[in-house]
Amino acid sequence: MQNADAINPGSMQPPKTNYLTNGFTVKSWLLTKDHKRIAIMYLISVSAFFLMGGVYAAAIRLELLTPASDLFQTETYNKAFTQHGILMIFFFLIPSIPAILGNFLLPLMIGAKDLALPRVNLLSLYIYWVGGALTLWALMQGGVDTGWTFYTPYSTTFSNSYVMAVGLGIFINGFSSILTGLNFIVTIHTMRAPGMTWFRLPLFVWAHYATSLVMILGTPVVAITILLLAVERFAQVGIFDPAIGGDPILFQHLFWFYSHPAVYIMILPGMGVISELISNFARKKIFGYEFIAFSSIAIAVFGFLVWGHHMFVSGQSIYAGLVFSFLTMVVAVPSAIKVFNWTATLYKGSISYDTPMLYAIGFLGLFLIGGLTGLFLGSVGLTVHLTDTYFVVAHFHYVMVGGQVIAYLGGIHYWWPKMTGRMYSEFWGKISAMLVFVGFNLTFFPQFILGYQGMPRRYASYPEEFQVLNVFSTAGASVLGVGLLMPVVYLTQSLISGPRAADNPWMHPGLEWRTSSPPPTENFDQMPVVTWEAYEFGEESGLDLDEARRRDAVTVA
Amino acid sequence: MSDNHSEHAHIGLPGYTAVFLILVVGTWLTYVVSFWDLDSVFPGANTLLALAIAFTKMTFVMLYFMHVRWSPRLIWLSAIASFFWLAIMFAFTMQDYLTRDVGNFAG
Amino acid sequence: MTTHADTHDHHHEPGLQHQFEDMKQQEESVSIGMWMFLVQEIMFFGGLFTAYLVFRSRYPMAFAEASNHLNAFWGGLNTLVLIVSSLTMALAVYYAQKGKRMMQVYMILFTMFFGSVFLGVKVIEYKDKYDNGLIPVAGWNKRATAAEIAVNNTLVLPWEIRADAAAAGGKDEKPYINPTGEFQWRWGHELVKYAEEKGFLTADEKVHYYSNGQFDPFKFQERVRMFYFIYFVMTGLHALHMIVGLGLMAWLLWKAWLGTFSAAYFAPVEMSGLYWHFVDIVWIFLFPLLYLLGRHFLH
Amino acid sequence: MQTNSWIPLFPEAASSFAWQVDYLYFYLILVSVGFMIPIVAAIFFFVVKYREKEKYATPEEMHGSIVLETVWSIIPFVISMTIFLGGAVVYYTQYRMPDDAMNVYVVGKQWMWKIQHETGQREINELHVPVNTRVKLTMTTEDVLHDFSIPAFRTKADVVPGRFTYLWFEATKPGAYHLFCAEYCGLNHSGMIGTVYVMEQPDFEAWLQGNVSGQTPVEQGRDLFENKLGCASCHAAGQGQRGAVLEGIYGKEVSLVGGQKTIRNDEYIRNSILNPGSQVVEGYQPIMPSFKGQVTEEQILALVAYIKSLSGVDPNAPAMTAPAPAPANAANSNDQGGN
Ligand code: HEA
Ligand code: HEA
Ligand code: HEC
Ligand code: CUA
Ligand SMILES: [Cu+2]
Repeated sequence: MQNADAINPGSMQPPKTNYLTNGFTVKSWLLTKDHKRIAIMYLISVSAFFLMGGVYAAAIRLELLTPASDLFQTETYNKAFTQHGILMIFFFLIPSIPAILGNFLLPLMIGAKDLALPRVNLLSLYIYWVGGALTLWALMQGGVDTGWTFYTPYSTTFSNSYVMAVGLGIFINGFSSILTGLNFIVTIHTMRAPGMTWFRLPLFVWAHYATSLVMILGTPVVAITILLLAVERFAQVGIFDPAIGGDPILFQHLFWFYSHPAVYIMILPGMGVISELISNFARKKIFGYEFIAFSSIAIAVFGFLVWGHHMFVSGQSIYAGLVFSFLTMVVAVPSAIKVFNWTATLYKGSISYDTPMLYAIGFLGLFLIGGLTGLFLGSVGLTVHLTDTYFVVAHFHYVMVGGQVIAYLGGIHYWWPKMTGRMYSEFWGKISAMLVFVGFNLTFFPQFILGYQGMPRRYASYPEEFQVLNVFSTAGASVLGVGLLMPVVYLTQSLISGPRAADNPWMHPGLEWRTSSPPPTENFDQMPVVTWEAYEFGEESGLDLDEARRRDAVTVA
Repeated sequence: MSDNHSEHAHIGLPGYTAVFLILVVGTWLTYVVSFWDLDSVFPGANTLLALAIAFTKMTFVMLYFMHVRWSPRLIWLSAIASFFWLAIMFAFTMQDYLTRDVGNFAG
Repeated sequence: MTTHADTHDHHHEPGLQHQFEDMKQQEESVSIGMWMFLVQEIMFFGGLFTAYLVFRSRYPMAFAEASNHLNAFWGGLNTLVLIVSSLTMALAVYYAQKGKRMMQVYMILFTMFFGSVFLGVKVIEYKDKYDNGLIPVAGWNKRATAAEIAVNNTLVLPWEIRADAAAAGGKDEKPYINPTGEFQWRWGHELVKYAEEKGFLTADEKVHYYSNGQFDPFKFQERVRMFYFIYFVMTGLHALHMIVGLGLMAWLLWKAWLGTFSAAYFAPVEMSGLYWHFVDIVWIFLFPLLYLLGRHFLH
Repeated sequence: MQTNSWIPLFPEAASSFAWQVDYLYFYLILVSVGFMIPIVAAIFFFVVKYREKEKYATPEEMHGSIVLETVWSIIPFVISMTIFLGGAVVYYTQYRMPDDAMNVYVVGKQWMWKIQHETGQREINELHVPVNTRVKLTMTTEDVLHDFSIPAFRTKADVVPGRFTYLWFEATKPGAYHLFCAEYCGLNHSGMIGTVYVMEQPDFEAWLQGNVSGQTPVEQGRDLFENKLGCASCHAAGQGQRGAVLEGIYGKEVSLVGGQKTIRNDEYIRNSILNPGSQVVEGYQPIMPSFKGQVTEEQILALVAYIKSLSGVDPNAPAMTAPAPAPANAANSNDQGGN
């Protein structure tokens, strides 16, 4: 095994320091401006939040095993799903791919030494920590029970939980996301290596560009909304509370102005990852590159026009409901384009089934279901029946877990050798990918049926006829939980005893693979000059494929 | 930012002063017109005029004080885009409020 | 922008950070970064403007009434002050580019001076609201002492009405009586009457000002209080931005004094300038929206 | 309670426009399956057929095709427009209020539905309506957002404080259907449920006449307590119970907030229902709403009978009124007193 890198060109030189070995003190981590180290710190923090969100999910599923509200008090249940939603969305899913993979890979992919504003990058991590710490503190003090949507006037006047503290945590955390987006946009504009034109950028970069747009244009609005909510709670003036002249629907407008586009913050990076995975494991240039690139931008832009589809039954005007429904349909088309192009990329490829590819294929199926059920919800007349039922819960878990989380896992596996210099275990990787897939479907598919039957969401207890499907769902969640915890084990294990990874284990032409694994602090020994198009898997982009085959032969032997 | 450090295409002292004077006049104007009853011409006329003046003032500040006039397209784009997004937020929110009574839905 | 040479032997220019190849790339990055930040800021204030828009269009009379009790003189003065500071800021950039150290320092000093004047005026205004019981938070207004209550138990109206009353031969200013420190709005619903006479009081407004077919001062007060809430949040956030701006200026002043900036390196001045002008622009909108709209009704 | 439809796992459809919603749903399923099958089949086919034959092969490049892209942009767009139009039509029937409907007024409140008929009847967490009649609900709430949702009728609408929202339906099948609060409204959101009874016209008339059922007072009281008035939403035993424990209390002494003590007799229980704020039990929040105006005297009697039965008191035993300086075990006190 150890011979593998001996043959790989580029590793013949004496071992040099990489970003991981460049300083071992705590200070060298906490004060680093290296985007790769910041990404690793994000990886650890975000995983911790994921685990916490997962614990709340387990609590939710256990309570729902039986119709009565018997395991916890109703109040505890309400806090559980609220905190599950808040942690998962604001502290896990939004930063997941951008702050970890995006941070790590963006400069590498475009041939830069770092992000354009490294100090801002570190600042965003600190802001994330401060926001997270405040939120955790509030959760320990007693938590919050408003639902992650914070609808007024419950949140402003009636809830006796720690709304302000959690709100402040989210407010602060928002700026972390804004700064990340800002940094990405600047970096993509100014830091591309010579020859790296816009249309040679990996689609991962395009997806992050679109994501960053949403972060910059949307996040401040939710920040100010939550600020208003907190000030109203404090001063008891009615901006949102109708008892004193305010308007609860205004809150919903402002909240969803951000939070609908935010769901695209939660899927576009995943789509970027999937573009990379599909083309790599089919060893083919992605089909319709420009269309995928522009559809990302289109999603980001049109995503701002549809927020009212969360408010179809809220009492907004009928006319507005129709307009928002229409635009919701329009915004689904760019996603459709992506799905078709991914599928077409497989045509006449040379497809291998490594773990990341299993995730990518899983993503296609699950996102398809999630997206198509989004259309159900976008169709006004139908949503009147479906809204606020488990159908919605199933829809968004399909896109968020089946989409982004799966893409995130695929991405982590795919770039793991680059990030750590070690190979994970293919065997365990495949097992866990399949467990996740099966467990996920078993958890959330029954919820579509429950939803159409009318089971409302956010219910601690429910009528008995819904129990059977809920039992399925809880059973599925257990499988899913096992599937998700396995990577924690075998990935950690790979750090200690995993085989050393080659610089370019997949023989991919992208710039991130043209430096050592793990990369040195300044990423490249020499400023790369790009002369090839994106995703050229042949020899013309400088890949020595025969060498790689020999390398593998030795590894296998 | 200009393409070349050595020649900053700016309007110089007289230019800056001129812009300044425009802004002062704008402020004075917006104050004065606020006392005219334009709403009797058509409702909202006062607001419209006040916003038009504010917009003009802003344009001068952005173009000259903030050097947008000599900036690359990207800066123009981001300036315009941010107002476009504001417009989306205003328009789509108000479309709800202004059409609450349309049709026989309320009863 | 993608053509910078792939050499590593560039000499280190002052202020060039390691991740960049040359100054041009750095300046471009910083400038785009600053603009993206401003875009973010615009959306941040945008949320507030949306709230303002919704409520102003719903309660025009209450908002006009409330706005009439802001002091347009101070607001106008502050607009001018900010415009002057914007000019001096622009000139600070101008002189930085010219490499004139002392002029730069003066201009930054002027900018800081006018910025502080602005904040000073804001303090005067806030104090006036405090004295007159117009702060929309319970118990945050001036409380009358027992002695004051004993001497005089009439309300004193805010600035203009007070002046009008004095001109009309009324009594001198009286001490303001507000024993609880609550928000006070006992006066002035002339506008509602006026609007009703003229027939442009909307049905929606009636719902929100009237109880049982009668004008209800307490309901009306809540709508007025809402205006003041928005007023304080907006101007408060704006003032916060001014304070941050002043901090930035102080840092610039120090740098400029050390002679850091030259025709080749002045990005920090320019970037701080962008920020300062942005804050000015926000005020350009706040002034008419908060102080002026609806003024014609009462004058 | 819910009768099931002939399709397994499918909810009862019992309103005039429920079929429209169902058809729209089936149409969307059709569209979804229509996209799923070809796409998933294509993926499987490609993945198997073009599986890696040689490591690091370089398959022929394909850049894309404008024609294909256009086709697969336009087709989804057109289909999505049919979905939009279908939705719009259904929405129109759901949310356009009929002129000639029977009016019912609904007030949401943490955590119960208070309903009043035009003819004056009031009910809580229950709605009785005649079949094949258009019913229009005019709704508001006393506190936070709620949402009046009847899955079998395929309709719902948020109930917003400070204004009215409206809902209408025409029930087509007699039966009992779930009524849910579908907008999160705090602690007992999941307890804010009830039942919609669709009755044949004559039955409904009878109901309007206040047709008394053949229940005993205790049964009637239990029914009121558990279903009709929603007392159980706070007083049901177990975790999450926010109201006072009612089992075994009758005739015992109670300490009230403020320090007084009193004996729980019939008057006390009656007062607890009509005027709960006046005697708050120590250790509880004064959150119990007053039921004044919503319970008839007969109902109070039934409730008292039921609460007594919880303490093992024979409801027919003479009522206890005078606050007796009785020992704690005076549950079966013989103190006399008229009603
Ligand atoms: C990653 C997050 C994510 C993503 C990507 C999406 C994507 C979409 N969502 Fe989802 N959504 C959420 C997260 C997400 N959503 C969340 C969290 C909520 C609930 C919030 C809460 O209340 O707590 C929600 C709720 C929600 C609602 C409100 C439900 C309600 O509360 O009543 C609606 C309504 O329109 C909706 C619609 C859509 C649509 C149309 C898309 C589209 O973008 C999907 C587009 C994709 C496809 C369409 C599939 C691929 C296309 C084809 C295979 C071709 C065929 C296509 C056509 C015929 C057009 N979503
Ligand atoms: C990113 C978003 C995200 C994710 C990943 C999940 C994941 C899961 N969610 Fe949730 N969910 C939401 C977002 C998310 N959810 C939101 C926004 C709501 C709405 C809240 C509201 O109504 O306000 C919601 C609500 C919600 C409900 C509805 C509650 C209700 O309405 O009453 C349910 C019920 O089944 C549920 C279940 C689950 C389950 C079983 C998972 C499982 O997939 C979880 C599996 C995860 C684990 C078991 C943890 C594994 C952890 C690791 C692998 C990390 C380990 C790392 C280290 C140790 C370093 N979720
Ligand atoms: C919103 C919750 C709620 C509902 C609904 C409710 N209660 Fe209560 N109830 C309480 C609480 C809390 C207390 C204790 C505080 C008090 O005495 O007011 C209480 C106290 C009582 C008591 C006195 C108990 C004692 O220990 O002395 C009686 C009797 C009672 N309720 C009966 C009823 C009946 C009958 C109904 C239905 C018609 C009802 N409650 C509905 C919350 C509720
Ligand atoms: Cu009422 Cu939920
Ligand atoms: Cu949405």
